[in-house]
Amino acid sequence: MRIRLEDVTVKFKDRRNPKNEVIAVNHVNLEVPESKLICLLGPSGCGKSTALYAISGLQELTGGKIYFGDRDVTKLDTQERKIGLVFQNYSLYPHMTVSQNIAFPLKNAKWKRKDIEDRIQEVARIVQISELLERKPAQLSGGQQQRVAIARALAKNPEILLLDEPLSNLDAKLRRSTREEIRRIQKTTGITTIFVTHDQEEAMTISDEIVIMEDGRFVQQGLPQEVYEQPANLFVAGFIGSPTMNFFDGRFEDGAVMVGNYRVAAHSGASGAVTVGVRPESVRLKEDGLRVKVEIVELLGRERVCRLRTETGELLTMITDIDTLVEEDTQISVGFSPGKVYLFEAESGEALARI
Amino acid sequence: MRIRLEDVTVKFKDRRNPKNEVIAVNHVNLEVPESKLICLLGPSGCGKSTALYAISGLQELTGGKIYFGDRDVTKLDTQERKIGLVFQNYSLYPHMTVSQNIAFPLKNAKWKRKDIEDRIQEVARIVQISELLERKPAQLSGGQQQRVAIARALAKNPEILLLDEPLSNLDAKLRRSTREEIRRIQKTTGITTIFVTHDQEEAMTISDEIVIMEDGRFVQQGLPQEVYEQPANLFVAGFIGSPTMNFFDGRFEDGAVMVGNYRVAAHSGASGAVTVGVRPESVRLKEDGLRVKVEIVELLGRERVCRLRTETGELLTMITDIDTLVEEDTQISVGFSPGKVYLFEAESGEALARI
Amino acid sequence: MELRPQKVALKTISYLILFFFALVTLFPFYWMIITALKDSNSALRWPPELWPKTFHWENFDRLLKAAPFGRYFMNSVIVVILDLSISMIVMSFAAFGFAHYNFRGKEILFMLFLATMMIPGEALIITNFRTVAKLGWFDTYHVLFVPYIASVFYIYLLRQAFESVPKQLYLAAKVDGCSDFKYFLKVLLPIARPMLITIVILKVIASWNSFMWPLLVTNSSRMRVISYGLVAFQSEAGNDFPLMMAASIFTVGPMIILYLIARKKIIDGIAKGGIKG
Amino acid sequence: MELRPQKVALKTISYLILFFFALVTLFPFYWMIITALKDSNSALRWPPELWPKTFHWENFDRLLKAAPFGRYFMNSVIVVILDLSISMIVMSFAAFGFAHYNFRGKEILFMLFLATMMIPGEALIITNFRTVAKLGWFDTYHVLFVPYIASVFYIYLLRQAFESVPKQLYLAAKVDGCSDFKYFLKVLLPIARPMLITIVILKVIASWNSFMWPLLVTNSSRMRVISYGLVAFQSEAGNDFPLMMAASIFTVGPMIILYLIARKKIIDGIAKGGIKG
Repeated sequence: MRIRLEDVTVKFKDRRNPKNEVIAVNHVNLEVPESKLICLLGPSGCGKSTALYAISGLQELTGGKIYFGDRDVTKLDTQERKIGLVFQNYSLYPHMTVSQNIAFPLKNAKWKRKDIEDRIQEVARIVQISELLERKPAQLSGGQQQRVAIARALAKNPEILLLDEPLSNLDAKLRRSTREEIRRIQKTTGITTIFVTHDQEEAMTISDEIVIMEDGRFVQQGLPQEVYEQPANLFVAGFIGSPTMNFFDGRFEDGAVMVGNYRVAAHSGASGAVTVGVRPESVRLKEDGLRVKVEIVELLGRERVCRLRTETGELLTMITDIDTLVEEDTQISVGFSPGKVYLFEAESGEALARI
Repeated sequence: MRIRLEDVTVKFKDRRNPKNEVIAVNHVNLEVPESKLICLLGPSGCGKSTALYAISGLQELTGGKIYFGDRDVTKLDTQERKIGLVFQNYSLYPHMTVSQNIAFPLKNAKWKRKDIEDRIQEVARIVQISELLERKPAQLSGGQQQRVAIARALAKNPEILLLDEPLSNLDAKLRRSTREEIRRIQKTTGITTIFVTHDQEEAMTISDEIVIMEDGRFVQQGLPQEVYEQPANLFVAGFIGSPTMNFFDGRFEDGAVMVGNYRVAAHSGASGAVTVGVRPESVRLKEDGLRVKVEIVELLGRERVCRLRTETGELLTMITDIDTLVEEDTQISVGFSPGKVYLFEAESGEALARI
Repeated sequence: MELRPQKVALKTISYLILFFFALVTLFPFYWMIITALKDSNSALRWPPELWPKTFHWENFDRLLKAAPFGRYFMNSVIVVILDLSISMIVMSFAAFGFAHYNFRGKEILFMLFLATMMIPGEALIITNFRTVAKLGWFDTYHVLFVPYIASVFYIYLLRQAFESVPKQLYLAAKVDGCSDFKYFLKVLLPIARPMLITIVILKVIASWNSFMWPLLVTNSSRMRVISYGLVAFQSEAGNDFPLMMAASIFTVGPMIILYLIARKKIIDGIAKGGIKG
Repeated sequence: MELRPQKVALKTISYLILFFFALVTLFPFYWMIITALKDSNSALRWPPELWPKTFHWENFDRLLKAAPFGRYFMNSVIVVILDLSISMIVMSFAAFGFAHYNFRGKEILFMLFLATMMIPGEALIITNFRTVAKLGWFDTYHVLFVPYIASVFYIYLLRQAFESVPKQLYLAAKVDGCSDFKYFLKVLLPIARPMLITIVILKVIASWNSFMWPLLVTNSSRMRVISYGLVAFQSEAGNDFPLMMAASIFTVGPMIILYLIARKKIIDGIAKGGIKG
């Protein structure tokens, strides 16, 4: 099922000052192709969960329209939208067993008992919890609860699956395996899925496309690697990638981009200030480059993460191979890999060019 | 202050079956040089926190001796050991302000009011919380509470600082910056520090030396990179590094190590079974190597993480440069980088050689 | 974790207080039981016997012949059952209303309700008495519990229990196609079960033990409940302490049995789900 | 988050029950106040006036001339203060002992204590009465509160509150060079403050409103506390309802004032730190 958002807006009253309005979702448009998994990615408070709730029907719109396929669902109640929703804290019914949890939406939809039993077995097999059906949620680990929540969301054969930060309560190891699991389930079932997260690595690995939100607006939509390599603005560039991109106050001078006394590359931009961004892996040892002091070197097995400080006091991060010798408390000179330097308009933060 | 553990053992009664004894710390020896930061690293339940509590004096020993410098502190009470201890959940007094929290150990030690006030200002400056002194712990973020806990531990001028998983309640971004902060404070003050963690990346980046614990025993002690490159056994090899090392059932055949039909390298070992380990970054595309199917490719900006499956059904992980083209659902052939393949005794798991 | 031996002073103080506490709490209880089994003379003896030489079980026979305790007992059972079933329904709905819906002045109304907790029962008994007198409700079963159907404190506890259920569970129920009423019945009440059990037990105890109100609004011995029956009997039995104590055990017994049966539930309820909300 | 309009049936039921509840809870209270300001004749009139034509404030003057309510009042204040200060100390230590130390049979002892909650106060009053009679404690202040110093339920709540303080805080206090007693005083009690405040208030209410016990153990009108004074006065005043209601207000008043002063603390205490442990 395709999903289309047209000029969707959600406003709240400010709780402290009821006269003020908070615009949680600000005139956004979105097209989600059939059977794809899309991530809504953004920092906390950017409105991504509100947007998801708006799609689910739990949140009324202030303006705009939502279509599932060709059907306008804007005025429909949640239960009429044929969606499955997985909440951040899973929201399992604590007094019911796993199978009762999965059966609950089916009973409400007045399925026959036989059909319910068959369906429980079926979804339990998909999410691999067949041996847990008689347990209570409190007897399950976080990852297992997670699967049960997905099973319950899938039970009613929803046309659309919505997931609200489903991995944020899991530890690092489990997060990794569960995200592969969700990817597998989504591919198996082919349900159009929207996944909300604030974790850029999660978004990068799980999604067909990423939509990046900032302050209620959709800033950029694209393939994960596209968003990484061609960020639309300073916010996206800083948000995607870990360790984060290094930024410098640069300037155009004599047909080149300069950072301090370091001539980054030739570029015929308008003269004046520019923000120069370069990812840690694109910082390389180079003679006649930017002179920096090595403050901290972290050896991480296969790579070195170096914290460097420029002569003007700016901090930057460099990632090198483990075999590249960089030692703490030494002076080195670094340059930026050609073709991997990003220029942003100093004021608006809009991306200008990659040089 | 140097720390020395001699044959330290801690036993508990099993709560369910009081006749059984649980050996939490099993005859361990340790030498911590002056002014160094040592990590006790191990999975949960391995006894690392018990070992820390034993050093702090909160946990009585069943056997062995503990020396601070040349002083035998085995029989001393906690408050006589001149230690500072930071708990996993910070354990700030919720009804006291930050400055009252820091003052509490000083008041108990009957410091003069003037001295207490000066000391509060001093440690607040070290951990950079000077502007938070009048707040209650509930008004602080996790990272700030963390700093207050460190300030309180430092207030009494301890000779030794003990930290029990101090970063585990922080989110990923904060964990990174706080661990640099702890490193800085430890270097500034020069206090001998023991840091307990279950996170191998944390241990790798923060410590001068790592001690790896398994089931109450110290398995290996060494520099972080040393532990990564020369793991003493299968457990250490699998525990250190992310994604984890790939393991295969291999065998010695015709003066070479074989994994399936792939001839890894020449090696004149005793014939028979051997466990072959290779890190994801040492798996490389290679003709005539191990034939595998590419199941999942995750693009993570600067690198590709590929999940591969061998013809015998084993799963392995490969990390390549982002520019190396590996596509999902294709057949490829991979080899292992020479000099980066680890051999372990199949039964005991002891490291044999690196080839 | 085992701790190093601590200074014993504080421990000793604690133990002494616990001992004193055990004495004042448990001794009267013990005294009641053994006195019920003494004969009238030895019960009055000073210093008292801490363990009677012979056990006079026939005291209970004498008691049942002296007063219709069977009837009193059944009256109490009927009142408790009526009280419980009606008040639990009323209070659950009231708590649900407060927990789940927003309306103008909700918190002020709730504060007013809570304020009535400050009023001594005796002060209210008089106005209630006048009301039921006007209604001509004397010597009925319903007069014994209707004024006490809605207890502010229990509604407060129930509201707390309902509000401690995460709002997201309500949203999940909406997604699962569940109506408000079904949510109340199938999700909220089962989750609040530990608290409901605790309240049921406290209500049973209060209802069983209520005394002042039955004293005022029942005249005929036919309508006496057991607590009133006990006190009335005490004024009639005069100095026959063993019989008085036997009557006390008759009154206390069911509550002790209730405790023994529901012990684990009470403790669990209060400890886990109950008081902790 | 705003929710879509829900079916109104359940909401209507809730509102009706709330309305009924408001009526049975708040009406007697309102009735007490207006009756206290009516003259004797209009108070008896049927149907009753919901709002008196004239307010007879002189009823309070008449009341103070008719009985020594000032003396009753002071007696109650003294008993409440003595009761409170001694019992809070005793109960804190008892709860600390249970929460903090392990000794053989601890849980069994605690269960026994909890079992005594099942016994109706009336049954215990008799044995307590005999005990204090033997001790010759009649007509004293201490007889009025000593038997009620240790309340099982409050010790239980305090124990819960103490046990909800993380064990690591105790270890932190040890590292900070703090003795057990100092830990109790400087860490445990301040953290349990919301619960302590809640218990103090409940204790004040119970102590102020206690009636049966004072009735039994005080004879002279000199030692009467206010609740007993109220009831005694009612049997003397006969049919002078306005005067009876004025006396009721005299008794209820301090509790209402306490509520108004401590309102926020009570609510906060019960809601955040108190009942929630």
